[in-house]
Amino acid sequence: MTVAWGPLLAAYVVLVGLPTGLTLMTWWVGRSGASVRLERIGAWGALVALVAISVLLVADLGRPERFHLMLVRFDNLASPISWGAKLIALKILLLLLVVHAVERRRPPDRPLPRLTKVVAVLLLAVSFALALYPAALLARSWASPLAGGAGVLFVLTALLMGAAVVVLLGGEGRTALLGLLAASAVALAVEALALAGRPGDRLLLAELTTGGSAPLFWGVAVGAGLLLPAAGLLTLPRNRVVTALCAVAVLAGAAATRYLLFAVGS
Amino acid sequence: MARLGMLIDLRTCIGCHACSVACKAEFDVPLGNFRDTVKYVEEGAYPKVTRHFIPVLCNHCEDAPCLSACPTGAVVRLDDGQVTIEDGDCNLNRACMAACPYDAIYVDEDRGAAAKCTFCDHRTAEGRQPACVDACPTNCRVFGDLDDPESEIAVRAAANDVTVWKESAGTRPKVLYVDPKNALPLIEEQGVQVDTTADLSGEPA
Amino acid sequence: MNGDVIMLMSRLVSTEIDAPLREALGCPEPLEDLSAEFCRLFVGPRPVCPPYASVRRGEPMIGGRAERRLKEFAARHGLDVVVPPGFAVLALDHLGVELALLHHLSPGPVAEELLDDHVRPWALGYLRSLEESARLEPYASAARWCREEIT
Amino acid sequence: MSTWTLTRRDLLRAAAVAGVGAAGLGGIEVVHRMTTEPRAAGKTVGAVRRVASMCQMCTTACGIIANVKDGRLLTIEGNPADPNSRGAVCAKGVAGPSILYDPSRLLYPLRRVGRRGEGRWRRITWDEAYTEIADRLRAIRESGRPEEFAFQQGRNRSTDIVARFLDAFGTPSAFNHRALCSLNRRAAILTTIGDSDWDLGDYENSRYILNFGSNWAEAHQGHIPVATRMMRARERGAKIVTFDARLSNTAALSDEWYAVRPGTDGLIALAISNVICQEGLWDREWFDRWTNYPAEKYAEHVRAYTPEMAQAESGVPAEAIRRIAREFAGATPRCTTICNRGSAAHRNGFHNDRAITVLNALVGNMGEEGGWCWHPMSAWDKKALPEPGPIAPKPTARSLIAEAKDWPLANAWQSNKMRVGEIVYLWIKQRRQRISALMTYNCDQAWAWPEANLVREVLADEDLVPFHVCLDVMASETSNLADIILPWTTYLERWDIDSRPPQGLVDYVGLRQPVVPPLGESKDLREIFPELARRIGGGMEHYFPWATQEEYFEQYFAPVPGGFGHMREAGVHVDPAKKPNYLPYEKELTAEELEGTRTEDGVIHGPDGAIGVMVDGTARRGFGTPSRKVEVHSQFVNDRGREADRTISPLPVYEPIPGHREQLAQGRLIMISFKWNVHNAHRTLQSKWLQEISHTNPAWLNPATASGLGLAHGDWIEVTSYRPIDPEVPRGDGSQLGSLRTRVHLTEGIHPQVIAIAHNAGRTTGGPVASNGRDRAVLVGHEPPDHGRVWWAGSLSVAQNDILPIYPDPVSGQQAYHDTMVTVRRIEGGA
Repeated sequence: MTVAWGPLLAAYVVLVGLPTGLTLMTWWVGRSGASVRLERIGAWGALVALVAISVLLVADLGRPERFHLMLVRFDNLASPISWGAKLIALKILLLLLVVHAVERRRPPDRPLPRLTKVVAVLLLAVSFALALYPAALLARSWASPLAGGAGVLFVLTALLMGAAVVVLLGGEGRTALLGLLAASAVALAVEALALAGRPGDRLLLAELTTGGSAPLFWGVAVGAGLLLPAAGLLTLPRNRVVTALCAVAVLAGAAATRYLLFAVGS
Repeated sequence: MARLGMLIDLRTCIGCHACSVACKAEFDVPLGNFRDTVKYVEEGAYPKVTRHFIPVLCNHCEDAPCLSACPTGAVVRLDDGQVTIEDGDCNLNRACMAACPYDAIYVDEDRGAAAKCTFCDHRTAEGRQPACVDACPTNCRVFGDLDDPESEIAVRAAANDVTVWKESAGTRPKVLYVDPKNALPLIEEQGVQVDTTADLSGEPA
Repeated sequence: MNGDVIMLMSRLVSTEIDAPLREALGCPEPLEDLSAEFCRLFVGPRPVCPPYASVRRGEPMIGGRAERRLKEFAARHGLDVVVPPGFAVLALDHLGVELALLHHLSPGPVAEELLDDHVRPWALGYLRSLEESARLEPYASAARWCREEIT
Repeated sequence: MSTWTLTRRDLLRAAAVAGVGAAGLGGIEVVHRMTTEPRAAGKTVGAVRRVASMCQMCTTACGIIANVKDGRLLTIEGNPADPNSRGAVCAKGVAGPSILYDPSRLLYPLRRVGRRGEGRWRRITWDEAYTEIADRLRAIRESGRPEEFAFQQGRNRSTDIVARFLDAFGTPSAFNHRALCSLNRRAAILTTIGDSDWDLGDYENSRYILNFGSNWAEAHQGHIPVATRMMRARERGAKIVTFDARLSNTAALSDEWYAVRPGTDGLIALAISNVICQEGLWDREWFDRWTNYPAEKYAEHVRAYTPEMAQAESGVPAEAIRRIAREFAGATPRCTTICNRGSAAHRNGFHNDRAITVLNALVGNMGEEGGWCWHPMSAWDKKALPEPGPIAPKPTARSLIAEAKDWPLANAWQSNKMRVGEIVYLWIKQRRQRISALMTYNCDQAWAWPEANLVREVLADEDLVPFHVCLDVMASETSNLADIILPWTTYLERWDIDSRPPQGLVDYVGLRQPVVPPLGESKDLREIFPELARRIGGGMEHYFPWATQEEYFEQYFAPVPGGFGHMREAGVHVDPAKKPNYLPYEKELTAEELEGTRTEDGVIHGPDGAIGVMVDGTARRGFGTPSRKVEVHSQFVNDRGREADRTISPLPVYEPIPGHREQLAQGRLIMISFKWNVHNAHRTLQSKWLQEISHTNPAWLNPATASGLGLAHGDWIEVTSYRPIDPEVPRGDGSQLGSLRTRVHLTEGIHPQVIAIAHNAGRTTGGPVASNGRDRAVLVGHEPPDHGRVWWAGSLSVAQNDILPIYPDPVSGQQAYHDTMVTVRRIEGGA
């Protein structure tokens, strides 16, 4: 069977977790007194990442000059990409508003005007939808059998990536990171059990745990991505270098998990 | 408004490829891309061994994954149920190819759009049979309206127990097979396209 | 665009060099060798550089998609081509035909359309390989000059 | 490389000449024109002209309808009016456009420049070609030794014009490829029933079909007409049993397939006959009445061939042989055998097919509906449609090679010159007959003949073959070794009157007509030979009075109702009054037929030969044999054998192939050849659509055999072949012949002592499609990976014929293609 979506789409599925997670985590961390710097970097970071990813998606099209068709056409609302493209465009628009508001704010630390509050809420909703989007997208592709039911994992890995970046930016995300790590571990275990249940999927589980993808799964996704950072953050909470390293490990782990959800089974 | 379908009787298919070449000739389908192919699969151990011939093509499913996956509405269903692609609306995001369990859709570089079997709507519009049905020497391919009880396809479908390819995909395909030797499960993992990397190389290592 | 160079190249890829042209070129090679080189490059039995867009684009069929597109172009602009008898030209996507059309149309926007849509995509690569493969003059140099003209 | 290079000044001066003279110098002109037309989705839409004609992608020549629009062939369909194919067509048939418009076709006359085989050519005009060829041939004709002009044909569907030219010239040296194809089968059937050399089983109405090695689903001269009738029989519950060394598509389609050791088909048939005789399942009354050998004596003759012996030799279980014998006999008269090269292309193949044919007599199904039938005409009714005169007399000169005296049955039948093709170039090399000029027509002997390297050696020798003209559609190994190459039209661009042995048992006549004008400067023999005859003169032109081909066919088809016009419209004509040729032998002779005849021990002799036989007191037509009965015992072949001091058994016998049992014991394997359904020899490799489906020919090996040789799937192997160990065969000394390198394809569907290699492969010329990209010529430079490119470039494709020894069956000269003993050994990486 010919594989329709190649490396560019794999990169999309992995990287889209960043802007989604960044928006959600900067909001979460910012709830109790946001540091202006974090809010600004969060908005800019998400915007730049999302635009880069959109360029990547348009490049993947055989007819890039016709990318607008996915935005202006509403004939097939059953198509995940039709929604996905529109959500990405909407989020970019919202981020532009937020960034505009953040930049024009004098003096820099004054709370944002009420209108931006509405935009922020919308932004959260769209980001959460985009966190689930890869699952919906890949549910329609026979080449990614694992991805269809792994909405939770896509959300969690997105949040992990967001939290990791927040921590790297000096934000106070340590507790959130630990919580997310625990949640991810549980989610992974649940997913593995679910796979073991269904006869057809036992092959996929074997591929994941003992087959070709085992080193990536055990080594990076679980080891480096979950256990190592959890241990690091628990034992040496104060040490800045260790925290940063753990954040990077979390990023790598989340990326690996998302790639495995995309690639295994094709 | 008919519900067009095809019936392929594997008892009298001699695997001669007339259908796949007639389709190539009718649409000048580029090399490496296929709308209809004949799958050869051997089964059994010496000396009790046989080879099955299974012509495969797009099934024009009633619950078409390609149609529901296409974000630009390029994949459309014609009045008589044929699933076709409008070149002008396709930006080659290949969602249809990812969604199709039968691997029946390919990228036509020439037209810069996805392409697939159209049940030869340009021929049936003139009251003719699809090219593959016309070319089949043993008439093991029958095309017609599944809802018309008098049509040859309906009569033959009723007279034999028919099955479909990859029933588990749940797309309600409209290509029916008479498959007494139960050969279809053997090509569960295959698709319409040909694996162009399968040949042994002739260049010295 | 030097029309004469284009016409000469069109002539060189369409039929053998005959005595008057050899005289004009001042080429010392014997006529038979020139004819053998023409045959080796463009005709057969196994042409080294068949001068057809469809063959060059790997689509092994005379009068394939490349020729259909060129026919539509010619029809759109109300043009037709008369190939003298004895010329080794089988289909419209022959380089000799495309250069003759170019010569007829240039200068002008239609010539640019012909160049961009029908000639440059394959002819530049083709003329480079012709230059590499030709063993006798004037084929190699003519290919180089012609390539410069249409780049 | 010369030192002179074109300077800009030279260029401008010449360009001026070319420019100024664009019109005068004959440059391409651009003119204005008004018509435009839209482009539709699929092709065959709107104003399409439908032209009826006949295919020739293989020898079955099914009726086709070509869809043509604005002078361009779009697609091909079957012609329902053709009584043989009945509207059916196969993959090769519909692939016509890819052959017609193949860019690697020869389209201009070429003359070699420099040494023969050097590969340097230049274009010449047809006039130059005609002149040079006519001068050469005239000199030969006037030398009084016309036989020195030899004509080598491959597939020839224009037998009328070829015979007319060669007879007018006076040369008997017309070499065909019959011995490479079906000589043994034809000789066996002529020996047994005399009326025809081709059996046409009534498969559609049969209930039990016994197939000895024929592969009608993929090959066989009856291909689609037989395959469609077999499938109709299946729909009516018929059982098909196949004996074949390999799981061919036909074997896979059959209800039962038995893997047999090559060459043992005849023994199986004799064993089945033995069971039928012992268990009294025979139609003894019919056998005693209609054959020239008593049933009891034949039962005695076959007693030695027990099912156990057959099992030991062939591998088919004795029990299965007994069951099949009972089933076959039980289904009579609606049962028949079918066989072809699988049983005949062997040493002793003549007796194999004799045993198979007599098996039908044993159960009395000959001529019955659903039984083993035939038709006296192998083409159209030549009495109703005589060839337009004047007809040239048969040559009086003799050709040693054509008569091939060493093989008694090769030319034993007057009307049926079988000839022995595979020894032609060996005998030329041995200077047994002098050849001054050779014309090759639609044949690539330098690639397709056994020991093709020897053919290449002879053709390259300008002393052995001083002048060689090659008329063909494609460049080939043979055209590489020609002095003049003439571009031949494809079957879609020329005229023929043609038809095949009628599967429906009613003869018909068909017309092949150009569906598009000939491409480039290609021409057909029907234009070339009259022109050559006029230029050679000396009375030859007298036999070519017609100005155009249409005029010739107008006259030829005059007797057909509606004449040439009807033929151009319908493409085929069947005389509605004619009945299928069932039970022709039972026809009672009328009083006038018996007028002035004399009867001599049963046989009724008329003025020009025997016309009937007395059976149980009534005069009936009987069979076309000397005894007017089915010749189970043939004194005729025994006599022919004695004339060439060879003993040919009058009764079908089984003789093990010399040297096989010993060499198999040493672990050697039998190499056989086979054909894919989408190919016909190596001509169709030019078609991009057919080559895309089948483009590689790894060697088939049984997994058990492979593991015994330490081989895994894909391993590189060296296959070394040996000449036959057979005193009755030229150079039958068992010496090593040659070897080839290929790779292993494991399959359960092959006999453990057999290695099978498809012969539709191994070309290094003919463009990138045919040569899997090895013909680098056209793939110069690195253009972008365009669509439609040859994605299978580089895949394995090996020529087999160089290591096939010349092995004429001592009795008939049939080339034993499937008896080659080889050793197989693993090699590293195929370097």
